[in-house]
Amino acid sequence: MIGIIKRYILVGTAIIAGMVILLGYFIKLPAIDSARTILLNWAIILAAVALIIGLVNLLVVHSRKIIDKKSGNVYSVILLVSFTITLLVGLISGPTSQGSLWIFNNVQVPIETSLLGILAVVLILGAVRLLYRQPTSFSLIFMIAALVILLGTVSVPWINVSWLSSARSWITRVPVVAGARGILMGVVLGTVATGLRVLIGADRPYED
Amino acid sequence: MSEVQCSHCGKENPPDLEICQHCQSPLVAPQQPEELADVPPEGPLSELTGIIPIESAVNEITIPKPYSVKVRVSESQRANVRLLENLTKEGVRPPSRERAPGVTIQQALRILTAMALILAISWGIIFDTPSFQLPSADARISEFSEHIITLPESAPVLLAFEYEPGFSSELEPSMTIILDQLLSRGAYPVLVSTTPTGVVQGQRAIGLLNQKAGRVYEAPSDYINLGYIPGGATGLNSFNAGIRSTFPLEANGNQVWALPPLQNVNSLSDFNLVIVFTDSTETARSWIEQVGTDLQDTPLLMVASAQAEPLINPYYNSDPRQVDGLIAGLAGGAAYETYTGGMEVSRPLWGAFNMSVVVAAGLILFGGLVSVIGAAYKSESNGPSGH
Amino acid sequence: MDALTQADLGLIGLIFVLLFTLLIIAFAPLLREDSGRTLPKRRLRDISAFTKLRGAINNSVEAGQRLHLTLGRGALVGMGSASALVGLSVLGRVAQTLSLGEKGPITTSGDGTLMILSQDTTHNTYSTAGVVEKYDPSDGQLSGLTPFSYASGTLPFIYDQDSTATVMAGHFGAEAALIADASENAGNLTIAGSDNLSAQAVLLVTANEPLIGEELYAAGAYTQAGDMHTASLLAQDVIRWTLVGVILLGILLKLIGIL
Amino acid sequence: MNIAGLTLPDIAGLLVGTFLTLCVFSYLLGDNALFRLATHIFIGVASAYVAVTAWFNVIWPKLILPVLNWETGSISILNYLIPLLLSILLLFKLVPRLSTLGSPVMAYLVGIGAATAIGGGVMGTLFPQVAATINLFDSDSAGGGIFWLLIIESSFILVGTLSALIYFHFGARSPHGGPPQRAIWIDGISNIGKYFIAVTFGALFAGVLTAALTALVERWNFILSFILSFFSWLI
Repeated sequence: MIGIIKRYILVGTAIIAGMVILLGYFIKLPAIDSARTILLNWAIILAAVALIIGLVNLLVVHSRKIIDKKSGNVYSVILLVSFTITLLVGLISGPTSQGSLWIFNNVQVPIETSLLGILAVVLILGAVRLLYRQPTSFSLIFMIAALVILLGTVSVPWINVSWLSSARSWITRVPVVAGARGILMGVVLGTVATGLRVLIGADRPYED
Repeated sequence: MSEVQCSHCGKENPPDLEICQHCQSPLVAPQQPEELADVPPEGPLSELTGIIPIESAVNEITIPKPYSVKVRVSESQRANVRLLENLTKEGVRPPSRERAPGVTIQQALRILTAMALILAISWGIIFDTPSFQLPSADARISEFSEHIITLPESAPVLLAFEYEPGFSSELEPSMTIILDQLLSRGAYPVLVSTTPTGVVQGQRAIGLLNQKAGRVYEAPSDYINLGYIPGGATGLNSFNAGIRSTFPLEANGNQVWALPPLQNVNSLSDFNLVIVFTDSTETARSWIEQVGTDLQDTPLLMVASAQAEPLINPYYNSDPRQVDGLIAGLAGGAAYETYTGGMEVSRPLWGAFNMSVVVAAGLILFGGLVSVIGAAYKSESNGPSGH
Repeated sequence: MDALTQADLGLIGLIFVLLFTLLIIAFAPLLREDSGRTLPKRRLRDISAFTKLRGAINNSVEAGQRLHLTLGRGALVGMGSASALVGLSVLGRVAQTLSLGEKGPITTSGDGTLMILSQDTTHNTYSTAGVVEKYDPSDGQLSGLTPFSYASGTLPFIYDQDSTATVMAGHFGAEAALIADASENAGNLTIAGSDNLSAQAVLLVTANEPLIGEELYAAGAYTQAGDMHTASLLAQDVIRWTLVGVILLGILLKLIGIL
Repeated sequence: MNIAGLTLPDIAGLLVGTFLTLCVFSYLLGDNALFRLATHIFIGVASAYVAVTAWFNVIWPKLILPVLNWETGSISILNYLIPLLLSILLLFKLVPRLSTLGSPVMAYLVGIGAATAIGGGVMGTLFPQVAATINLFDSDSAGGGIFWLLIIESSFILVGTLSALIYFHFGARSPHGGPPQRAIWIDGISNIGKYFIAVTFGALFAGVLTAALTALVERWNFILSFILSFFSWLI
């Protein structure tokens, strides 16, 4: 019996909250708009609280790794130390202080830019591997389009390939717009179907 | 007590046995799953059948209960049973994946590709020859600059920093020139972000400009950093609905709306210009869908990463334009630098960038040809996931 | 099309959503085998990524090796919420099947709300299957809060855990290539889908089995998550062709000069 | 880059930045300790930074500050008390035995997320894309260029858009129990759409690769100029 009541509460909450927000997209009524603003503000605050819960999970998992002396726990120590230092600097002197800027400029930006940089090697090898594993017409056209867009961005030394940049601008203006529109419309159909399954109570990921 | 008939082989067995003495199959009557009462579909939509199907499919699957063994078993048979149990308890564990010693082909190709790119970039940086022609400005860039040049004195301009730190190298060259144009004209930038790190990205951009321009722009006299709008598209929606309620205080806790340049700003359309720096199509779409529709005459400009350009272009090409000017990637930055005659920011990297793109394209072309030839020998191919 | 005011568009949007909902609810009962009114034997076209996913799940049950499911960083109050919900329904199905085997799936994500929901989904599936003692909260972890820290935080789960397959289902950006590449290096089967088109483009070259376009959203139907999932795919098809008709009709009216 | 004129924090920053960049680049040789060191520092710093931003912009101003200013009458139930109560319920998710108390809040967030996805998708993407496809044949906008050329280009875009949309058609039949098969004409249209999709993904792939190459160029330029200026400073 308790199980059924609990389900009623959960499904009812999800459906009612969802309906108010959804109606606000289609019908502009002051009552709906103000209810919608309040519900959205609550959601923003709760999302920030959920972020803190996620952080606690991250810290608990890595602390347990250290306590249980699991393999690789030295990295967990490094993570907790760098987390604590950045948190203290940020909370004490503010998110845009000199200390926070120093950590951001000399730790986060270099590492993240380098991670994006090694993606270049990963993507070049991935492209070559795709042609080896699936040398189909799809892959060939995919690769030709990618090469034209790439080479159309820059000027190739010693060879006059100015036609490449006009080919690039035509490709980005016509077939890419056509393909992207078709794909995006399809993605929206999938998005709406997924959302509707939640709002009619068929999908209930919030049950525990 | 009557004999028990084995359901498997049909022969009779003494009542106290649980295992058939003839074919060793269990004699205990298999537990009948309770009649799955036609569980009335619950939930507010209970009249409509088939709405909540998940449990009936899930309940059929249960772990079978282990059967107890009370049979007169000799010592040797008991030893055999223990042996069999030990064997099955470990389960069939496939040999764990031992990494093949030495460098695999994949690793070798990775190192070679990286070295080719590093050499090309080093050549471009050190020698800077052959000299690569800087890209010319197209309509997207000239219109972008036009919107900035025509700004009135101390015009409030909203700048949204919506990119991850990894894409700083792509967007900061054009951003530095744009900030220089705005501040030297006396415009008043207002910095916001829906990305957590966007707050400090804005601060970093001002710091870079101060280094390059050789003078120090300060808050709140020259610009203001409002801070972070949480909640992604939802947060942007409520920011658009009420910018003053969203930010009663700026990032470091000071009063905002009393400042002279912002006294007349009550909604986003009161800004003279909105510029979004982004690396993601979703964020660009959020600003276009949640904010763009209410900007009225205020132009919406975008400085995007090359990865977002293909999907932002349609919004620039749409009629009426939903994006009024677009600078994309380092190439866009270099073209903007050339067009405005701004400070040299993209120029030093342009040669190396050109070399890296040409070498990358060459590697894909060469590797692709070798792959196609190699695959021809392998002579069996299909599209990815059957495409 | 520009003649329509915002109110008109709102009304059309409401009708569109109601029509979509009615189609889903109407199709669902027709798909149940015992309903006697089953539509002519409806099947779905083959998508090899989902075929390989079923194989990877069964292999994980038999071989006792783990399956790593990473749900991306789609925030529920942001644009990536729908793909996050899809990732959770895939997790529900994987956890349900693996509840019969030795070890459940390892789940990583890049958003606080998503991490909580992944733990709830696994716990709910285990308790429904009667094996709640198998539930371990540390099987659902947050690996990082920004795109690239989430991706680099997910790599140790691929290299260190004894998993045979990496399933990526949710909202990813270009950082998805780092995860798919690590899975390739570790010799795992990589099944990957995202709602972001740039991520789909890089997954095309780095994942063994990429899902493109809206295929990710069909995951529930292709993993037998229930008739409602299959019904919503059929409803999507009906709406798809309706859109085609509306576009062609609109163009015809425009060429004639009415619109 | 001229090292001589730099302050101590700047020099320390240069050394740290160069070291961490080389640690990440070592991943090209394979997963190793240096790479894990750099990534775990990065996860700690990035997570802390997100926490600081959430604290200063959401939790402190919207949850804690109002309760501290507890003068009667200045506390709005709707804007502060209810979100505070819901936040406390959500925090129970950290305690396994009481975790179920937080489920209604999760249901609330899931409902809002689903509605945002539907509303944003329909009003923000689907309708504008349908309108843009129809407006391709708008006689006013076609006046500028050569009329017939624009009509051909618009038709080309229309064919690409519709065939890419039809490509994803899911329904199929299985004649005499064989493998599921779509109608021949649907497969025919899908084959056209497949090539438009291939070109679109090719352009997107090139965009991501260009962004990655820019990052690689900037990082290597940073390291090379640090090494060159370090040696010129030594000599």
